[in-house]
Amino acid sequence: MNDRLTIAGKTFGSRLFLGTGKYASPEETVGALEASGTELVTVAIRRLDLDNPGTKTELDFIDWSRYSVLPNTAGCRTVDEALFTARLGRSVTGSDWVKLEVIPDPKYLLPDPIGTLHAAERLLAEGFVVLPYIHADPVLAKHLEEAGCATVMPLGSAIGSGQGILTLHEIKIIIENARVPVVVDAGIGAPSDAALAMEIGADAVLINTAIAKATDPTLMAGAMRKAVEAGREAWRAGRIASKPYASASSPLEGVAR
Amino acid sequence: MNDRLTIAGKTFGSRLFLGTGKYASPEETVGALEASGTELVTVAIRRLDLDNPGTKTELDFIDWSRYSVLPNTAGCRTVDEALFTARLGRSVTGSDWVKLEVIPDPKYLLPDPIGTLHAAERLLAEGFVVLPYIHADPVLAKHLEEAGCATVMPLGSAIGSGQGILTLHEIKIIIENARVPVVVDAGIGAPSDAALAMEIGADAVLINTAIAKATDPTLMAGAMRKAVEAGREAWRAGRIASKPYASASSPLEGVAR
Amino acid sequence: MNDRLTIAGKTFGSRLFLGTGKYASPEETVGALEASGTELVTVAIRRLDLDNPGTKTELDFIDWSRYSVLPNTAGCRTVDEALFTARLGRSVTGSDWVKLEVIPDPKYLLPDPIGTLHAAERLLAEGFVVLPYIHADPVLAKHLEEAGCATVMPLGSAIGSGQGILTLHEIKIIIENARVPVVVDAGIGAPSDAALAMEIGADAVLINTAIAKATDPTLMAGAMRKAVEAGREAWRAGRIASKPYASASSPLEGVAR
Amino acid sequence: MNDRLTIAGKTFGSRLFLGTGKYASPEETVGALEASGTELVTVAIRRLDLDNPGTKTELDFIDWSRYSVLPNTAGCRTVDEALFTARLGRSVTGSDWVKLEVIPDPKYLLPDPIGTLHAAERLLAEGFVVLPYIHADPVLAKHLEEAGCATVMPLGSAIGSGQGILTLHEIKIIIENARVPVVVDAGIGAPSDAALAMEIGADAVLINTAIAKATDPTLMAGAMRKAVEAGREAWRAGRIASKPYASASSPLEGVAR
Amino acid sequence: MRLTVNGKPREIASDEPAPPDGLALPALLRSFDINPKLVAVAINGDVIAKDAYGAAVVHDGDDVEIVRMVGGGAS
Amino acid sequence: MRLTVNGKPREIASDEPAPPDGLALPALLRSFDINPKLVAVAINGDVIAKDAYGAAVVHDGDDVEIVRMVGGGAS
Amino acid sequence: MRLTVNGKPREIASDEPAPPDGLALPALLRSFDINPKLVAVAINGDVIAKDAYGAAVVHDGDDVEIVRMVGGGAS
Amino acid sequence: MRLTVNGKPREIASDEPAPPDGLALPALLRSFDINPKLVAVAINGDVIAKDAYGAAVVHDGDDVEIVRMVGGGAS
Repeated sequence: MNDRLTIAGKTFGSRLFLGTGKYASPEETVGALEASGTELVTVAIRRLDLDNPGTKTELDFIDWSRYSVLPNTAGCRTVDEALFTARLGRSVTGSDWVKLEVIPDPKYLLPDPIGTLHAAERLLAEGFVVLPYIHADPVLAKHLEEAGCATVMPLGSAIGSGQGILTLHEIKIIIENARVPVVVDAGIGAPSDAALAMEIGADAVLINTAIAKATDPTLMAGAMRKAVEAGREAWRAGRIASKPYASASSPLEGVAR
Repeated sequence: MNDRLTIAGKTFGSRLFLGTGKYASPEETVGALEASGTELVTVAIRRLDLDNPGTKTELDFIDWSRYSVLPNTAGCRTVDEALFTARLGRSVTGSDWVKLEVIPDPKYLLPDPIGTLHAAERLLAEGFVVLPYIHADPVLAKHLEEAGCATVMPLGSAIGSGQGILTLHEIKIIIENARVPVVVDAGIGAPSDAALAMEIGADAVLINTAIAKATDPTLMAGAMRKAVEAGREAWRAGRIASKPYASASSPLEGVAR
Repeated sequence: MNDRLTIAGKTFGSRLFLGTGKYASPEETVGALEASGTELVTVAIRRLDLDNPGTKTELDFIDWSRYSVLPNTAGCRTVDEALFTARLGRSVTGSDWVKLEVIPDPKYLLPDPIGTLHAAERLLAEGFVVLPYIHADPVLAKHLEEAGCATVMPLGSAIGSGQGILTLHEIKIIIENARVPVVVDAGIGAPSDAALAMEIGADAVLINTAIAKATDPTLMAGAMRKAVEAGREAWRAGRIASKPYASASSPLEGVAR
Repeated sequence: MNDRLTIAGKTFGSRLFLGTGKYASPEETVGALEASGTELVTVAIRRLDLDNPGTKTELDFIDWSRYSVLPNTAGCRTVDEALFTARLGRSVTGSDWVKLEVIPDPKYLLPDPIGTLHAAERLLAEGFVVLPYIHADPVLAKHLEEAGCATVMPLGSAIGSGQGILTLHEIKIIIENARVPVVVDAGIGAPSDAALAMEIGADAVLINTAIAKATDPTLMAGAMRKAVEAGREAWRAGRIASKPYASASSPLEGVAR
Repeated sequence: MRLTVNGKPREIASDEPAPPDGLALPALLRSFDINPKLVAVAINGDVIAKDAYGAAVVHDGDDVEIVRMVGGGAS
Repeated sequence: MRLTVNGKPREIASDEPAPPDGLALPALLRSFDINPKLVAVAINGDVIAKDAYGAAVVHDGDDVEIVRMVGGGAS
Repeated sequence: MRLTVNGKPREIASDEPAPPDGLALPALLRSFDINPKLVAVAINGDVIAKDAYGAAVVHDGDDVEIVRMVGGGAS
Repeated sequence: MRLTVNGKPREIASDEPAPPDGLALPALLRSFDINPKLVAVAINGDVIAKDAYGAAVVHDGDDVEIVRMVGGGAS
């Protein structure tokens, strides 16, 4: 059946987006991307090592004909850094999509709501398709939607922490109010987290550390793929309500005595 | 690859067991069983309606060549009722396996630890393969394992409540100590619950209400199948640890400024 | 011993702040204020009923010599409304303190991070002592602190919802980083919630609905007072760490056998 | 007002029971007992050191005219050990009350439901007043109540773990069904845990490690006292329900614009 | 012949030849039009093995249980 | 004199001597029987300081807000 | 006299007059300098009531337990 | 020619014919043996469009950034 996701006019069959950081080898990167079934892959932008300009990275082993690239502004602490990196990313990737991150705090890597909105407004004016990474703040999400962002990407918990969806309640509110796709980004540690995000109605999830740092990234990538599909199907299938008491699943009458 | 589950010498490719209660129609029952990929299906034993002895039930539409049957003692409030129903179940199904339930309480349907152990000891002496449904009590689980039960089946939360794995902490301890397969039974409401049970090392899960009462049982059955596989694969793939702080998934150095 | 709280040069012996809304009678309002031991009470600013300008409200029964008044901008949806109400509040109360709320959303009553910061900057320039009500966003909290706010007041959960401290993790981060007092505002439903907020190091809590709408507001006010004191004392007393396993509190040796 | 607790005909003004293990000094023991306001104190029974029979312990510094003593069977792994220790405890303390523990597992210190019931039946027949320490299993609790136990003492989490009330859901069911006092024993780590136990209707709590191992045991004992009182008062005062959405505590009308 | 079947008293009329002091179980099942393969039977609390149906006899006043499988997962 | 007070149009009748082109704020408050101590007043969006009431004048067409404290904790 | 006391074998020497075939419990306690009020005693698994100490006698080979209260909350 | 490239001062030596007052960007990239397709370039903070490389010139003292894609998911 057809249950595809459309962002800024581009349609995706997979609702699992992948990051490319922290993999131990190009083989693990390529294996995980393939096993995940992802169609959208985010990359960072960094200075070239001028002394070894030809050095290959894991990205050089990826068959880019199979994936859309999503340059991000990871590492940018200020609006100006994010704007500059976004423009460089557009030039090097040829894509005008950007995963916008403005993150002043080094310990918890939490995004700056004020700076993110300012940067988003600037980049939208320059014709970018902006996917902002944000704290799970429903009012901020609405501001960014109204500014013209293509999605909102609220965090489940701190980047790379694997704590899961600590912001479940707020993300439910964001989903309830959003008119753009909601992508849960950061914090997912296990398939159950990814499934939960999809069950409450998220449109997609973005995962990096939970796959890249698993003991077996390729196997975990496949597990995450199944979990995202399971969560989405459960959302469509209509889960049962949670009740504080029991409900027998066998007839109460007719026991032999 | 080969990751099969063996209980009392019988091997299963699927780690999802299904109940057959509460379905709206035989078609939904059959559709859900097929979509789930299950190989073990539990049934209740009830008095025949002597005035309509030929009436067909959903069970008459199931292709039993595809599934192993697991008679249960659902509805039994005492040891004697459970023993009697177990013996009748063995006679009608031809299987000496039994999902043992001794449940005095009608509101929360919580099992009786004392009665369950007594009944298990009696049935084991009669040659039954006993799979007891229990509260998530690690010491009780050890008693039943030492008595010779083939598995232990701790509850995640009240039967049919869909509250998920409220007993996560105790089930982890049961899994840590068990030398027989641990099957999480009761309480699973969504694929994220099923995945979580498998991620912490459960050997299988048993689901009834969450599938039977979903708006689309067949779609939910497929979702549960994927979730159980995802959770199992994640357990094998080695999930990342949960940390209270962040961990960047992009290089910290080399941002253009 | 001396463990007083100082905000903008004013010192408080009680770390429990009270709201004055939703009480069933002036008697309940006065009884709760007295039982709570509070020293800071927030009030809303509303248009006078010109047809009944002399009508008394519960506030007219309060002995204001015993409490500092904290006018708030509750009900303001925009920056301009909040600025106007703050100025009116200063005029009518004679206090230049203001509990700043900019809340566009009527269903979840979640504050606007952008509007709140803008309004705070304006009011600070006008000489107000600003106590902003915010989502539990650590980066936003830091912006407001750097702007010169006297405190930050992150929400535990939605106003009046009684869901407790759903934002525990974020509030811990805010407390870790804050150089101004952190007051947990909104969501506290029971004394255990208030105690928890104080145990993690909050400087104070603000409570309204949980007391005003309790069956016995005066009794609940006394309970909240004890809980806030208990939580604060526990924070000072150094609670034990939480461990995933047991630790005997009796000697392991010497049992008679 | 009068809100006293009666167990087996003995009435208590304080609903906080204390253990006496793990204190760093007799001074801390005595200080904590006094600050806690407790009236019931549990002690372990151990072999006398025959080479130093006169050695004083912290217990020798306690003014026993102020507290009722509750000998326990801590350290007993089997029914026979528990029976023997209970009888010795009755002889040395002169009290026929016993906190019954039958705990085979050394790592999680979880009680044996089967052995505890058997031992309780034997001790009741010998005229003991039995307060059994149990897993939070509502059916087991009912068995012990029906056998004639004076209370049931379900665990919140593993002894000394300070994880709080992980068994909240089961304890609520025990309280709903119990006709004897329910005392939450083990797992309480902070005042918020103690308050929560009382808010859901527990009759008392027993605390040892959380006070004894706090940095300042006397201060923590006072905090626990306030928390238990706060939780009890909140239960009597009727807390507000928890709602998934907000509820304004200020008038919606009349904002100046 | 009066029996208690599945908890209710019943008067069993069978025109088949019956042992002087009882009724063969297969005849009892036929009288209800029951397929023996689909049920289990207990007489006075004792479950009758499938291969013993032929020899089993019910007598006046016996308590008989006849059960089948039904959909059910847990209590 | 026509004013908008607290969002509603009102015709103000005052028998007090008034400046030719307006009405003194204290007179306006008296006309409503309002205790000045218990309220705050804004004229055309500007909040009037308490010590400036005596000099404040409202003119035909002005937008006046008169507010008081009420019970309230949060939105 | 050889006893097992608190799990360990001990040779008890007492200069007090003792019944020909044993030693009075009070004498045993005195030999250890134990205050009877502060302990409980079991002989061969039977707990001796406080008011029976005077009549209690230990014999060669007996298993004696002598316990006291110590600080402890739970296992 | 002295440039600041990726934050570090560098002396650029190129034997290619250069405009009197600068060096063509393609020549600069060649001097580093860089494949223009794989990088993005900014001169004094302005990102140079790929189709403008041919016309772009760097002058003494310019601040040049040359970046590439690397693996990364989030900060």
